[in-house]
Amino acid sequence: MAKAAVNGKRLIVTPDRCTSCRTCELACSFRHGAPNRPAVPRLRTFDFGGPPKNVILTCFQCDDAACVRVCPVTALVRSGETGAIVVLERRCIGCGSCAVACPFGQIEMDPVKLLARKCDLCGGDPACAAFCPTKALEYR
Amino acid sequence: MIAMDIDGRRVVTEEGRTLLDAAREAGIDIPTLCHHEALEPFGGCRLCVVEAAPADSRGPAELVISCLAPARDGLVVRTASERVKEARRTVLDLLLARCPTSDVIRRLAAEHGVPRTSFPESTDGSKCILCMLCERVCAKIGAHAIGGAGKSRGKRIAAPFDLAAEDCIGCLACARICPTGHIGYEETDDERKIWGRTFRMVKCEVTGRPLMTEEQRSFEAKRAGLPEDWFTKCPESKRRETAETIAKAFEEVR
Amino acid sequence: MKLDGREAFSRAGEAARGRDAGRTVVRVCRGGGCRGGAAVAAAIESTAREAGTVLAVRSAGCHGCCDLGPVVTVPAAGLFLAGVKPADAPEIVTKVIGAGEVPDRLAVKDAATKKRFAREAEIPFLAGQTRIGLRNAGRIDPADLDDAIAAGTYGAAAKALTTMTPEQVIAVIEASGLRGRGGAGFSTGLKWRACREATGDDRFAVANGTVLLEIDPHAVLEGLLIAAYAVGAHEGFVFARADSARAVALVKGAIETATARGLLGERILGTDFSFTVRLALGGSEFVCGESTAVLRAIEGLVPEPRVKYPRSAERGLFGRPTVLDNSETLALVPVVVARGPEEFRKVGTAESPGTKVLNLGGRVRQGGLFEVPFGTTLRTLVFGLGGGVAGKRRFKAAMVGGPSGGILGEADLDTPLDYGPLAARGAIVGSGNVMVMDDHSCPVDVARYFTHSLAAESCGKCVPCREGLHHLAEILTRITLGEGTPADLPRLRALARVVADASLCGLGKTAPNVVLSTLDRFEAEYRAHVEDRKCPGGVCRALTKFEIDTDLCEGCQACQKVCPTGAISGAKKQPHRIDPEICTACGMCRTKCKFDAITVV
Amino acid sequence: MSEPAIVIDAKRVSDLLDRLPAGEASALPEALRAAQAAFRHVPREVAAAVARRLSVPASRVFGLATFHGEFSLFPKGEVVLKVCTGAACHGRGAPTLLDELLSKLGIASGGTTKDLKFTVETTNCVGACAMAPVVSVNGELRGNAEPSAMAKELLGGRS
Repeated sequence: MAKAAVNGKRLIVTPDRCTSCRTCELACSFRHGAPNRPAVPRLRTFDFGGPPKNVILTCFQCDDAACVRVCPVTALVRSGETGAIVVLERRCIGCGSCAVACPFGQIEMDPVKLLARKCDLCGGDPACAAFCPTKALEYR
Repeated sequence: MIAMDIDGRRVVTEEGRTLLDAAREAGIDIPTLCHHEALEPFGGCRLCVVEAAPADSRGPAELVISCLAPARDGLVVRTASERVKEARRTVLDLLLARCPTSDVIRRLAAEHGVPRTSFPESTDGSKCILCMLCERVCAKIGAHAIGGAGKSRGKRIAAPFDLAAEDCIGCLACARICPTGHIGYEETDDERKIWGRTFRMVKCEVTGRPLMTEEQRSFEAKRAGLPEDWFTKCPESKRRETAETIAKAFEEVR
Repeated sequence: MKLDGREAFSRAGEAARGRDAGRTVVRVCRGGGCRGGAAVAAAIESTAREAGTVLAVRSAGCHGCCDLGPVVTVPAAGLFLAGVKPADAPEIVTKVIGAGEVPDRLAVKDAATKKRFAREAEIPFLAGQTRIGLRNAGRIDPADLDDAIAAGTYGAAAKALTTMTPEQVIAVIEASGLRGRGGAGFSTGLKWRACREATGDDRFAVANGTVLLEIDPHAVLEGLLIAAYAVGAHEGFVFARADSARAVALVKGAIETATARGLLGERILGTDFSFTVRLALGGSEFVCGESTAVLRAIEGLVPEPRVKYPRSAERGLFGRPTVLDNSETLALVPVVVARGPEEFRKVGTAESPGTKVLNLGGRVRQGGLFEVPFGTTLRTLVFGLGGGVAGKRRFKAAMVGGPSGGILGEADLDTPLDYGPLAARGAIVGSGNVMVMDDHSCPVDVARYFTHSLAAESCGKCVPCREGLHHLAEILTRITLGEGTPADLPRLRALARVVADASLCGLGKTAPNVVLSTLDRFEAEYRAHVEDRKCPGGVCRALTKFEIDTDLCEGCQACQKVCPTGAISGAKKQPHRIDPEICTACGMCRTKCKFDAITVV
Repeated sequence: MSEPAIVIDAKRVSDLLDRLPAGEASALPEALRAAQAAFRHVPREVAAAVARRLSVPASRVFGLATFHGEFSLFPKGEVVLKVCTGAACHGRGAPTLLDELLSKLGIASGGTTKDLKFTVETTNCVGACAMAPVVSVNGELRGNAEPSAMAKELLGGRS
């Protein structure tokens, strides 16, 4: 798991509490979406038969991340503040290598911008955790 | 810390930043065509010109390209003076004459007050503005498959000896970075054609969706120090697989 | 044998100076323009042998006046013979060397006064120069290191390396006010200082520019060595055009011989300083002379200029701090070091001390290389040294600064040839080329010709130069073909201004000079082209009609003989006539008419 | 009749390559110059071998070979005639001379005859205006003659 960030906070997932209501996905889309374009969420819930069986999947912000290693233009960098690996959109060339390299499927290519897209912990205020009604996602 | 006056506003930035960086950080828009943050600055399109002069200078300001000119303390920068606008208009007028069929250039020119070119239009249908982003991104990736050939107006982007580009890995970075859509390619689920080459696609083992070319896989695996079989599935399949693994693990714990 | 110290060096100088003791030295020019020099030298040698005269026949580099070649000099007597043929050998051996008499035909005819001079010190166009950079032009064999050493070359380097610190050398160069002769005239001392102070483990010193390499390669190498010592470079390059075979061979030989004698290479002159020089070759394209392009070419890359952030002095060749100096600047460096900055400042202007080598050509009586103090006027150059406009024609304009220079007119004749005053008039010092045009020339056509050439020379990197020059050339071509409109003139000016303002490198920034300067000075002629469909100069064929002024025509038929289309008729001693239906306005007749009878209507 | 070709024999290629410093990208111009001198053009296979020897991408080799006028991708003639198109030569029959050369050889400007004997090109002012019209014959300047007589002389017995 990721190194401790400057802000000392982590996104903590407690799947037992997840009802798969998908509020987190909605909040994520909303936070990252452009006007008139509902963004696809960067985290996903999986309903395996209701609580406590559900799973919430988001980027693990790996230490020695395959996406970072494979990027030819160092467009994926770790934020000192949050510890999240973020996409520098102006630097990304859209080659898609990171999306294929991530073993957990946490990077996708934005079909409109043709750039990589992943969880960036909303810069230190993750919308998913803020809106999770059951505290299955917490940022503290 | 460096403090400058950009268009009458005080803009503070750090040592090592360019005028373009500083202006953009301050929300001042400067148009560019050949600039890309992932690549070494080039300075060819001249669209990002600005006027710059030290505050204490009495001589005329210099017309510099903001993508390369370093930010300096006390610099007075004008990003939209008549001289700057005239230079930009002329550059776009010239590019419009070169690439009259490019929507991107047409739109950009119109935005800068050049609805049509004042020069005879080129009739070759090319949309290449010779920004060299393709050559530079290809080099940055490390393939060096394509590059500039010839000089002057005869300069063009080409594969070596105008044959199939042997060093190409079919990654499409050139086509994607091209601002005008000049670089063409064809693609099906099974193969991709670009620069005279036909590449076989690696497909997701689960969904069968195309992931990348075989050559790109070998190339990227080597660079990242990962085994080739690391690149076998599409993100969606990997997510599903990961979720199932986690669910199973929790099941076992319980 | 390696010279291992200052003493060994001065002994070598004495030995070199003394090697011809008791013999008369005759020098035969073997410069690029002096074809036939070898045969002349051989003839003089064999004639002397037969006559029992003891001679040392040595080669000389270019004197800078190739139209007078082959040139033979007798330095001890100060004699300078022009247009020498092998058949002149007996007379040269017996009369010239034996008795000090020079036959009239071998003396130099002064272009302006028609008087003949055989003493070098009296020949006006040579005596009127201040040859500092060209101090050894024609006086040494550029392929002979001993000649160079005898003339004092490497003496300043020996002084610098053994008695001065690098800081002191830079201080001297700064104090001299020496400016780079290659283009923009940037301060050489400031550049060296920036390079010395730049961070980096090692640095490079590079010489660029061909002319001095053919005339005095060791002077350039000595300057380069001093530059390297000053900035702390241990590796260097001399960059020459691959197609100038003579310069390439001379530099190659000069580097080898100087290295073998311990004047370059490891532990130079027995000091701790080492500097290895290599030859690098480049293309003949115009852009290959741009400073950043030179460095890229040495790296084996396409010579596209780069934007000068950072400057080459900070990060240049192979990413290391680099000083790049023109060979003419470098040839002056030893003079500054040897004689001191005050002495150097005695010549030239306060802003631009010293001299500049100019290459005068075109419609002038005496062309060639002229080294004059900065501040010398264009009038002095053209009408003084150059002897005025060739033939009976009148001065119309001069293109100053080479292909990307500006066109100056009659009103500018008193312009001092210097960076500031020339820039103020839209011209440049540039390559130092000055091309004179007479009243049978067309400024519009000249602008078209050079813009067209420079458009083809653009590297293609930046939009204003690549696309802008092309369209400038297109507009100018249309005007010279008679298809221009009055609206073309403001368009030309506006486009030329942006190309000059927004281009990346010096080529694009200066290429529009010819357009802007002709528009400024010869707007009336542009107007005649686009409004009256006439070319007042009688050059643009589509706009020219020639007529023979029957009052002036003497009926000599000279024009008839050269007319390629047979358009001229008329019996001998009778006024001739041009058939406008057949005439293609090529202008050949006008070049032959001695009576100025062929006029433009 | 089969067209003559310049033989690219392995020995000459390997000699050329052996003289190059392995892995030194800065030797590329020198390598191309050697290839042009040896084969009167830069043959594709030689360029590829040079690229490998110097560890330079083929795209860079192609870029340099097409930038400089001194390199050609197609074989040039044994004799390369460059007709000066400077102002002085233009006035003294250079266009006529060029036309005569091209029509006698049946090629376009910049072209080479099929037997690889002649290449005819134009060049900017060579600075020998006194002897206009000027033609550079494999680098040596000739001039001072009537255009048609000159064309005849330059092409020897060929008509």
